[in-house]
Amino acid sequence: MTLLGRFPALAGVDLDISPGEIVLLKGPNGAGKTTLLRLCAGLCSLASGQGWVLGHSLNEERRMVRRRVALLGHRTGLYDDLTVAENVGFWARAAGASRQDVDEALERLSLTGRLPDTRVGRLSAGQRRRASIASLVVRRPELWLLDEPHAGLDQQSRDTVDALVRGAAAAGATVVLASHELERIQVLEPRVVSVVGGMVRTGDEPAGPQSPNTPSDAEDDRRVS
Amino acid sequence: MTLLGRFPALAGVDLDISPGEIVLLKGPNGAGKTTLLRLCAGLCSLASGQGWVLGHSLNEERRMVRRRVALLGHRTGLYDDLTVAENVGFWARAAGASRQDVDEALERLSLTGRLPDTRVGRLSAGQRRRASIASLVVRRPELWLLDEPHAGLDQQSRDTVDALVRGAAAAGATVVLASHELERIQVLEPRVVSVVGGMVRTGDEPAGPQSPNTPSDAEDDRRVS
Amino acid sequence: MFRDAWLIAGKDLRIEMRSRVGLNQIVPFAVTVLVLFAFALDTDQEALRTYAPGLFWVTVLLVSLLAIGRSFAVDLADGAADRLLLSGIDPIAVFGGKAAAIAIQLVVLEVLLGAGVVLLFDVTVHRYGLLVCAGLAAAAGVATAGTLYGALVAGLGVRETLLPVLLLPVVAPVLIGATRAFQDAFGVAGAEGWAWLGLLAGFAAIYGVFGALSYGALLEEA
Amino acid sequence: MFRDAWLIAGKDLRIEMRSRVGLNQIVPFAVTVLVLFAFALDTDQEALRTYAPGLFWVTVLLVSLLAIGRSFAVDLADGAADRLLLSGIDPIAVFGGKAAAIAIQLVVLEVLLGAGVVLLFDVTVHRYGLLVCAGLAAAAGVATAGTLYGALVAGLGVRETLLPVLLLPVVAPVLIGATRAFQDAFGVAGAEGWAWLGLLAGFAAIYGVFGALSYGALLEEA
Amino acid sequence: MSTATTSSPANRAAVPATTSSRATRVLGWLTLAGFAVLVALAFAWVPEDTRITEQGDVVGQFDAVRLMFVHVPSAILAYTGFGLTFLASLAYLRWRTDWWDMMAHSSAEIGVVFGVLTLVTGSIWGRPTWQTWWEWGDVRLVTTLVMVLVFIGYLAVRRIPADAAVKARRSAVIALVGAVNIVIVNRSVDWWENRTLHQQSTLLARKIRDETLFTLSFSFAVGMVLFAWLLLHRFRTAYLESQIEELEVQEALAERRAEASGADHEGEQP
Ligand code: HEM
Ligand SMILES: Nc1ncnc2c1ncn2[C@@H]1O[C@H](COP(=O)(O)OP(=O)(O)OP(=O)(O)O)[C@@H](O)[C@H]1O
Ligand SMILES: Nc1ncnc2c1ncn2[C@@H]1O[C@H](COP(=O)(O)OP(=O)(O)OP(=O)(O)O)[C@@H](O)[C@H]1O
Ligand SMILES: [Mg+2]
Ligand SMILES: [Mg+2]
Repeated sequence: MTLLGRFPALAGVDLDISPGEIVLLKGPNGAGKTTLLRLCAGLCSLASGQGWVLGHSLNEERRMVRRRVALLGHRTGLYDDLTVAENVGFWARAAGASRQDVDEALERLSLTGRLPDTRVGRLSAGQRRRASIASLVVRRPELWLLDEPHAGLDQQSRDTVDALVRGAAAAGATVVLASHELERIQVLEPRVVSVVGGMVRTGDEPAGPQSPNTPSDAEDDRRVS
Repeated sequence: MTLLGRFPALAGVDLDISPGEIVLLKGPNGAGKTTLLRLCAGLCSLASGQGWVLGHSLNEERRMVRRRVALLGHRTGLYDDLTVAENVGFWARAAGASRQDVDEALERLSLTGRLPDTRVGRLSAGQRRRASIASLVVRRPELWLLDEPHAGLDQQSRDTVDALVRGAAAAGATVVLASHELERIQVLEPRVVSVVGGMVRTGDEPAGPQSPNTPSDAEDDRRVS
Repeated sequence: MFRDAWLIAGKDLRIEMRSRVGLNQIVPFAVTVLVLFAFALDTDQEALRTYAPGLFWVTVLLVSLLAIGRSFAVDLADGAADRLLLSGIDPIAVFGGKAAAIAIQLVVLEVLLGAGVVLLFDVTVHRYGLLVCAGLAAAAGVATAGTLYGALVAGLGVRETLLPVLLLPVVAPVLIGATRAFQDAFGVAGAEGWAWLGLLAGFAAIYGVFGALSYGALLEEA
Repeated sequence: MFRDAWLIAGKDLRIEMRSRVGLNQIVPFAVTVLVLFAFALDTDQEALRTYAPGLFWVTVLLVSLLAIGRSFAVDLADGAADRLLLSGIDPIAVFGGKAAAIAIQLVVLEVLLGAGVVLLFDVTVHRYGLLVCAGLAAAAGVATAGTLYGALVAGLGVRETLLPVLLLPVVAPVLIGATRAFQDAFGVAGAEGWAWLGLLAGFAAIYGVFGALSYGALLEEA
Repeated sequence: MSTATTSSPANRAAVPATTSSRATRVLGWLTLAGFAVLVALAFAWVPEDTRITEQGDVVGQFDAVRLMFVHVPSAILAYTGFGLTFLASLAYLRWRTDWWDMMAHSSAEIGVVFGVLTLVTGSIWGRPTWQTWWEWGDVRLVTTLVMVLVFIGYLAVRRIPADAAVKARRSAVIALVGAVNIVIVNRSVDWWENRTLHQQSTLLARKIRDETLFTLSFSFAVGMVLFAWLLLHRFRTAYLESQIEELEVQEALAERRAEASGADHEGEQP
């Protein structure tokens, strides 16, 4: 359970995810998807209960968690005044990746032509988001946390993202994504998890009659891969 | 042709839209959709050529155009430190709308419960976008310019937006929207216009063999409703 | 139009109040700057008293830079500036509203900082009328010129140094006039306070009119 | 770790250079502030010369507030601060990098502003060594303390005023020490310049160590 | 120069590769010759400034007075530059043509150069005559400094990378405000008579020797020729810069169109 400015964004979460899985978080606006993803990245703290991500406790070892995940949030994490190549290069060097990784990532998200030398502040919304994804790709994380990864991307980039997710899962990484574009996500055949009002319901019983397993606060704990 | 920092965002546009139409701008990232919408709103200037929106020249009467359109951009136009109700109320009063219009708009975008009194800075991404739409609804514009109106919205709000677009078109207003969620938009049965590389191709010949009508600078002019 | 100006001013002031800058930060900030000056001037009580008016106004000017910068930053933060353009509100009303909000903030600051100066620098006020009038006129002048220049640099993607560079030379007359008027009011130098007040009022009037007239041309973006 | 610190410093400096603040703006800014002080002190040549060191350092402190604020603002603007947390870079390196970038900017400012003071306030330099050392040590002290406090207030959603309120009292010793050292170097007062230099160096060292150690705890957000 | 306003493709062939032309070469030589004559006049013809007081002491500025022939025309040229900027900015706001914008920019730059020269020569002159490089109590000095600062700020705005039209409009407004300083600087010595060491208007009062007056007038003439020469070059540089920009835009436009047709051939996904 996470408290954001006195508002309990998550009220009860009980979720277990295994490596190589693709998990879709779905739910209405304000349900707590973004908060859940940030929690898994070690950017929020648990007010009560316990959680483990990649074998590390979310209560005590957040720093270990952080360096092994990649989070694509609503915000892009880029510097407006630096060019695309400089931005991706900066995050690559911060993660210890090579220059070649940078070129590959740029290529992969079709940030080519004059785009690498364009300042991020001058990109279109979708190009900017692609640059953000490129700066994550260089990290080669074990857990991908993607918050609406398709938002604003054109058809070709959507396919790229899908390929990326599939590739990551095939390579053994875990992918948790939040999205409202359910039709689109279906092609990834994810396990669907509903988040509503800060409560998580695992998708084992898909859209069927609800089981009354609203987990109590005391029990809520979560484990990812 | 619009120049953004020496970059010709639009290279040649020749487009005619009549009142009550719903027009979809589609095209890859960086094609110039956002720029085209901002141009129609009177927020960018034409480097060459001519354009008319709602009977006003884009070259000379931008101020007249501006007050008759509503633009939903990538950015929400809201003040983080004010509550949802205060934000919508401010834009409503700026547009001369009544307090009742505000309540109606909030209701319509299901910004109810504790949301109206929440500061915009604390909203989730989708809630924030809904608040932005609510602050436009109060304007009752003659021309709607919607840049990816569905992005980040949950299923229910998507339907609300669709209803809004249909209602506006039925009432005689024109709606021009840019979107990458083509499947979603189809239900609105829009006229499809492709934007690629800053050039507009009207959808009269859908995906068929191209007509070689790359308009020259001298000719490019556009007329909306 | 007055309604619109008031709408804008109310919005700006409300945002300022929400961000809790008000009393619990501006006051300590201003006092801190005064204390710094005291250190810088080597805590020479006599010098402090003599230079109190000048230091007071330098501080007000420096704080006004922050207020002006913020006033435009909130509009630019998430595209509200574009919406203001689209709202059809007369640019003159926008100018008036923003200037009024800044002026009100400056007056509040002046009152608090003035109290600080009187207490810390041990000055005595001889002419209250002059003091009040000069304070109001100077606030109006700085606010009008500041709004004009704030709009000039808004959204240019340049940093906080450009506003000072452009604005400070322009408001130098206000600094001089207000300092002289205060010297007279504090009785530390026999300046012709009321004459300098005239300068302040004239400055505010000229920038008010010029700003209101040219604001439309300025805002007519791109 | 030095590599990482340098990476951060390089990024911050590059962003600063991109925004074209550099010579175009810092020089006129520095001159403008000096002019302002000259007006505030009633254009009394003798007073200006005497107080030149203090005014110089007040200006440097005020500009450092801008530089510190910006250093954190660019990270917060679009979520880069979160990414820095997730990058796994040692917090000590982040601290060192940010402090180094700020210190470099301050040194550039000091050189330019110093030239302005020498020319416009007509002071003469007696001890160059002391001047240079004091300038460097003070820049280091302000940069380390500033980075620590900048991180403290970053993202609290409060405005530009909180940083001054917290930081200025803390760096008051730097102001005093640097002023005294400069007074000695300029020969305007017989202060024991080298002793004060010791204070400056000690301050920088303490805040450097304390900042580096506590930065991790500070950053471990939420 | 009027052809510089149009930037249609047809004219591009006529773009000169250099900023010099017959006119500027003539002006350039005139300036040089004039300057040579000025130096000769100033040092050989104009006597050094000495007066013998009643006590028999020799006072005056001696050779330093010759600085006048640089200092005073510099100040006048700075006024000219800023004044021209003011007029061009007004014209820009009225007609919105690039020509006026470039004119405003060019003349402001030249004005700043001469403004700084005024300050520098004034300080150098002040050292022997007033025993100080700078005097804060002197309104003429301080107002001159403020005027130059305002226009340095103006140039800082012009140097920002931003939309050309936005920048042009904003700097025009700054120039309108800034030009007020010309009047203030010029009138300052009269408005605040008791707050200045600086000379009042000596020229019109005819308090100086004929040789000096003639040489000073001559220096104005040389200065004006120099100003015209600089302005022509600077304006043409601005024009060429705008042409380069235009070419870049055309290139980007072509690229953009290629992008459009390229995407067509590949065929878009539904
Ligand atoms: C930094 C110091 C100085 C500055 C900024 C300065 C500035 C100026 C300016 C702006 C003008 C043009 C005034 C006008 O016609 O409107 C001027 C004219 C003049 N200056 Fe200076 N000046 C300085 C120092 C001096 C000194 C040291 C002297 C000689 C003792 C001097 C002698 C003159 C004279 C003779 C004129 C012509 C006066 C007239 O007829 O208007 N100036 N100066
Ligand atoms: N900084 C904050 N302070 C207080 N409450 C917050 C804050 N951020 C989010 N919230 C609240 O937490 C709840 C969950 O927000 P979250 O962003 O996780 O939703 P979400 O599921 O991602 O929604 P969306 O689909 O709109 O992105 C919302 O009700 C929101 O109002
Ligand atoms: N401020 C700017 N300065 C310079 N170029 C810009 C600026 N803003 C956008 N551009 C460029 O203009 C082009 C069109 O951008 P625009 O935002 O209109 O694209 P878009 O079709 O809306 O793309 P998306 O689907 O990603 O939103 C892009 O190539 C972009 O790089
Ligand atoms: Mg979310
Ligand atoms: Mg777009």
